[in-house]
Amino acid sequence: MSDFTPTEMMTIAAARALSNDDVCFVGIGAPSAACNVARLTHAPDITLIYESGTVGTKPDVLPLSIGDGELCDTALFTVSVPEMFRYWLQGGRITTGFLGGAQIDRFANLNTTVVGPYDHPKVRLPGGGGAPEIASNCGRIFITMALSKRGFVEKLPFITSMGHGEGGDQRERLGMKTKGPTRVITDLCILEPDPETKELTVVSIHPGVTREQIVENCGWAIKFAAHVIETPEPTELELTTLRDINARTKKAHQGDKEAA
Amino acid sequence: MSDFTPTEMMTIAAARALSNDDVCFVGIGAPSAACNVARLTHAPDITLIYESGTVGTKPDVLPLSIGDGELCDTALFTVSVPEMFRYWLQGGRITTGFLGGAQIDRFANLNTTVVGPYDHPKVRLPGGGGAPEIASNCGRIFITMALSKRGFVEKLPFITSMGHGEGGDQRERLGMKTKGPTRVITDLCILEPDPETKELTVVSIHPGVTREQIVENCGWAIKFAAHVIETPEPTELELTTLRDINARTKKAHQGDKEAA
Amino acid sequence: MAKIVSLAEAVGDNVRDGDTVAMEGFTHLIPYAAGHEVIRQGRKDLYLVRMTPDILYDQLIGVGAARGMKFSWGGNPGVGSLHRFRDAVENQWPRPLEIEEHSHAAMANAYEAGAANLPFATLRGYIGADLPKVNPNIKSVTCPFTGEVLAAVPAIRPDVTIIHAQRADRKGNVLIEGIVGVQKEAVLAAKRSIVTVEEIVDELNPPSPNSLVLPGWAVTSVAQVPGGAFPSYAHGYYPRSNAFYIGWDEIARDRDSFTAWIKENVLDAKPEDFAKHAGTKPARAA
Amino acid sequence: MAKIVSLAEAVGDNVRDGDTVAMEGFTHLIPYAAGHEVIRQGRKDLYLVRMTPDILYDQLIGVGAARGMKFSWGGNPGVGSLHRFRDAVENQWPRPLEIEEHSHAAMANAYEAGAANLPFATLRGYIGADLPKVNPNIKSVTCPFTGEVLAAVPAIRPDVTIIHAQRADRKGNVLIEGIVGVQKEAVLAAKRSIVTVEEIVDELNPPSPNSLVLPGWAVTSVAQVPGGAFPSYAHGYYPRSNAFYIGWDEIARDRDSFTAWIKENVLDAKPEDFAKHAGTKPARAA
Repeated sequence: MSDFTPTEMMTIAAARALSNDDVCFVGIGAPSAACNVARLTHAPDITLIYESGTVGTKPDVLPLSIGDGELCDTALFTVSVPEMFRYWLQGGRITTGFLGGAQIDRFANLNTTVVGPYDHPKVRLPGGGGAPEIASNCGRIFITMALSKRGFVEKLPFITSMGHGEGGDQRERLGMKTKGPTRVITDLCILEPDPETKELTVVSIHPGVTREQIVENCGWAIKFAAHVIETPEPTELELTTLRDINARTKKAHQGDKEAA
Repeated sequence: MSDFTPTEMMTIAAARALSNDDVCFVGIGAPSAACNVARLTHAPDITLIYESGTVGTKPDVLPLSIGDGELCDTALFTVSVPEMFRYWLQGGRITTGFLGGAQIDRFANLNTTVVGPYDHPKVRLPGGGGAPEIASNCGRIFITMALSKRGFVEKLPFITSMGHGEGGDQRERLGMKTKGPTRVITDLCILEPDPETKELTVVSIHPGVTREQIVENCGWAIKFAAHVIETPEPTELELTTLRDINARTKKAHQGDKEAA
Repeated sequence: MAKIVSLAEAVGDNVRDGDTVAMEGFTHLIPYAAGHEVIRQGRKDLYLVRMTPDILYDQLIGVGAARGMKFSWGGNPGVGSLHRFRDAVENQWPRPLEIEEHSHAAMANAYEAGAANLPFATLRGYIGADLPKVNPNIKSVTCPFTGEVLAAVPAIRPDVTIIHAQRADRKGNVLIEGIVGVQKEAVLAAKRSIVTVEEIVDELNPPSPNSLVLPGWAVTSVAQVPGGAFPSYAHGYYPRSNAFYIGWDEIARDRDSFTAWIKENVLDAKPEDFAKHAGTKPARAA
Repeated sequence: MAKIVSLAEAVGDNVRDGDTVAMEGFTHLIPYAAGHEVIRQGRKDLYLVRMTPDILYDQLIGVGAARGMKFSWGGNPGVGSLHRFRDAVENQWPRPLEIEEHSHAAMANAYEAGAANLPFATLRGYIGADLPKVNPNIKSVTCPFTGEVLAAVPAIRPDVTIIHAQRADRKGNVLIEGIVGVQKEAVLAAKRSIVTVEEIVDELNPPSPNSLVLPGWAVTSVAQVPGGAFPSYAHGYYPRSNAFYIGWDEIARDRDSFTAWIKENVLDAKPEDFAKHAGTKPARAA
């Protein structure tokens, strides 16, 4: 299938990295789409958890919020939010957490808090939510974000959640036993931290994308791994599954227009 | 009704001290009987809680253990044991806790742990269970124990749960805001702590009991309040209610004799 | 024992100017009707607490009812910014808003500690994050056994907590089902509490002995307000109006359109107006 | 993902000599059949953990399988002493037993901390009590906000936790109902876990979205053992045999009668023998 959008490629590339054995802490948006595409294609037994407390959920349409009724209706069970953060996230039961943000730096630290100074922000963003502890307590972190100069920046004004900090073994030095961000999936390419320095490095380029496009859309001088592959293009099954769930979702969310 | 046993008098005297507004942390044995007699007579809306997690329970027969099925079957709801001790007991939601023990001293401290040295006990008793935190976290404590020289002792070998410590304002000095033991109901009389010294003092004597009997059955030189009243004898309703529930209970607990 | 009263009485009896108020509900069962009553009664200088201040707190902030807010995620879920919240923080309109910002884990633990009558909560949190640099209420404790250093935050103890639930019986015992969030903890952590419910029934009939029930003696006031969680939802009664959440973005973006919306839908409205939302969709089996 | 196996396999795979083992169940759902299998397989030097070591731990102690025990109440509920436990502590028969004694509140909090992956638990506890004088694992922490001093105990992290539950589905998802005790916490706090169940079903069908479910991926082994909680009980399946508890007092009082009982009812018996108890009483409606 050669007819697909960059966002579709991003979502499908994220979905592929998941397996039946994963227990995923899912965020709203691209992560939710990716996790459910994985569930509906190659990983039917994957466990999806949303921070609202729903465990083992199998939504037919993607939730708009982290606590849509659909998530509870299709869950194996639903726990309180304190229990979710204490027993399941902090308890070390999550294999893979998804994060995104307004801004990311080369060590996969994220900002979703403010642009400008914290006390007098130019733009007040929603804030961290679950991110600080998702970042430290999940076995590994996947990040999905469209590549852009505004989003991929040289220096963050605020670190909402830590990725690899200042790089190298900083996570270990802070006592963390989890891997942190192991993959950043963008609409143009896939980045992985360099094994030594932990700097994000291009390892796979999506079909039809050039190295120049990637360099131009990144706010720092982005590096390419020694061996860069081309991301396999979406299969028909992947694309159909994603488009179907997106269509169902759009219909469901706009179906109650009388409301506002 | 003049035909009643000392234990019946003790249980009924304890029941009378409870009201519809009480939220009771009930122990097995006499407290359980007392609380349920109160519920079945003058305090139908009393809330009974057992440490197994059952809240608002209305057992038809008294439980043998703190977690008999009857308690859950008749409860408004049942929570986990951590929640019971965290939100409900430590949370300060219990107005009245019941305790008993193998031994008590004049300041209503209790021992249910050991007779003899802790490391080489002469008698190893079951231990404290919920008592240490029931004693400090309930609004007030009622104690039911038969009066005897072996049980009411000059000095405890081990303080399992603190009553009034060494007397006076020791509870306040330790930071406790709860009242501690406000009443000790025995089979011969009712004791209350002296307002100043907190030493247990006889305030009510059960019908037909003499002061000499009380003195002879207490291991310390027991004091009598300036005004001592006679405990009103059990009414027919109280006695019938207690005997009925005891009869139902005996029948239920021995009904599965095939077992052992 | 909970008093069963009208919503106006419940708010009048329990919410005072200057109070620390938690209105909780994690996406589900958000107490919109009660929040609107707080606005209608003109309460001011409130210190708002909520993990996810969404549209309801955007409204309270926009009318100037709040002096401050403690929170962990302040957005319109799946849609974008809370424009009234941003206007208050970025431009101090209609008044400055003192904020205390935490992570979800810290807020959830802080409510839990409040319910458990502990002065603080301990968590493995905030490692490498910048929030502790700007929030002096994020400190640390050291494990007396292992020497590990963990994050600590103060317990949340609101003056009053307001939640919405599916149903109550006539003694004020409350059943909550589905995504239960931090509501139980928020009620037990508070000095006073208001629970609005879809219906008041003769028998509570929880489906399981382990269902989440708040006993009437742990709740201050109960008021029946069908549809009272709209545009949030009540599991088993009516779904979330995602369209309203999407539509709010446009309404709240502009001060004038926001103010007009509040006049029409809050100030000139009454609790009974929520009832139409309770009936707009067939109840989903619980 | 939980493996569904025989009880002998479950114990063989998960319980090792010297392990710290928690068999939990607060009066309800005590895993007797699994405990007997541990005795039959001859495990030794176990460090037993349990809030209320009742008859099951009396049996494990009496056969000499335990080197130590952490507990908060060691009696036969409503009946009296555990004679084998007393014989071990008072007379070191059949071997000395190292004990670490806590209150219920401390044990419950310690399991909770274990499930939450914290190294210690904080509680308002032990004020004026003597246990902290004899148990070095009771320490204190100071609130970094208020300066209050609170009790602290180490988290419980068993090598293996064993519980009994009503039912599991074929993926090993487990439903627990009624008096749920500390079982969830004990399983989540442990490295490995065994759950015995009354039945394995195609669809778990929890009665409420908020029912207590342990997902198969959080459990190591599941084994079907109908009646496996006898003489304890399984809510909805069969009642507690209070008569057995009363009768145990006489059996356990004497070393010889105890040993004879163990030979006949444990060593010469098998897990299937519990099935007769599952059927002795009609199931009570859940």
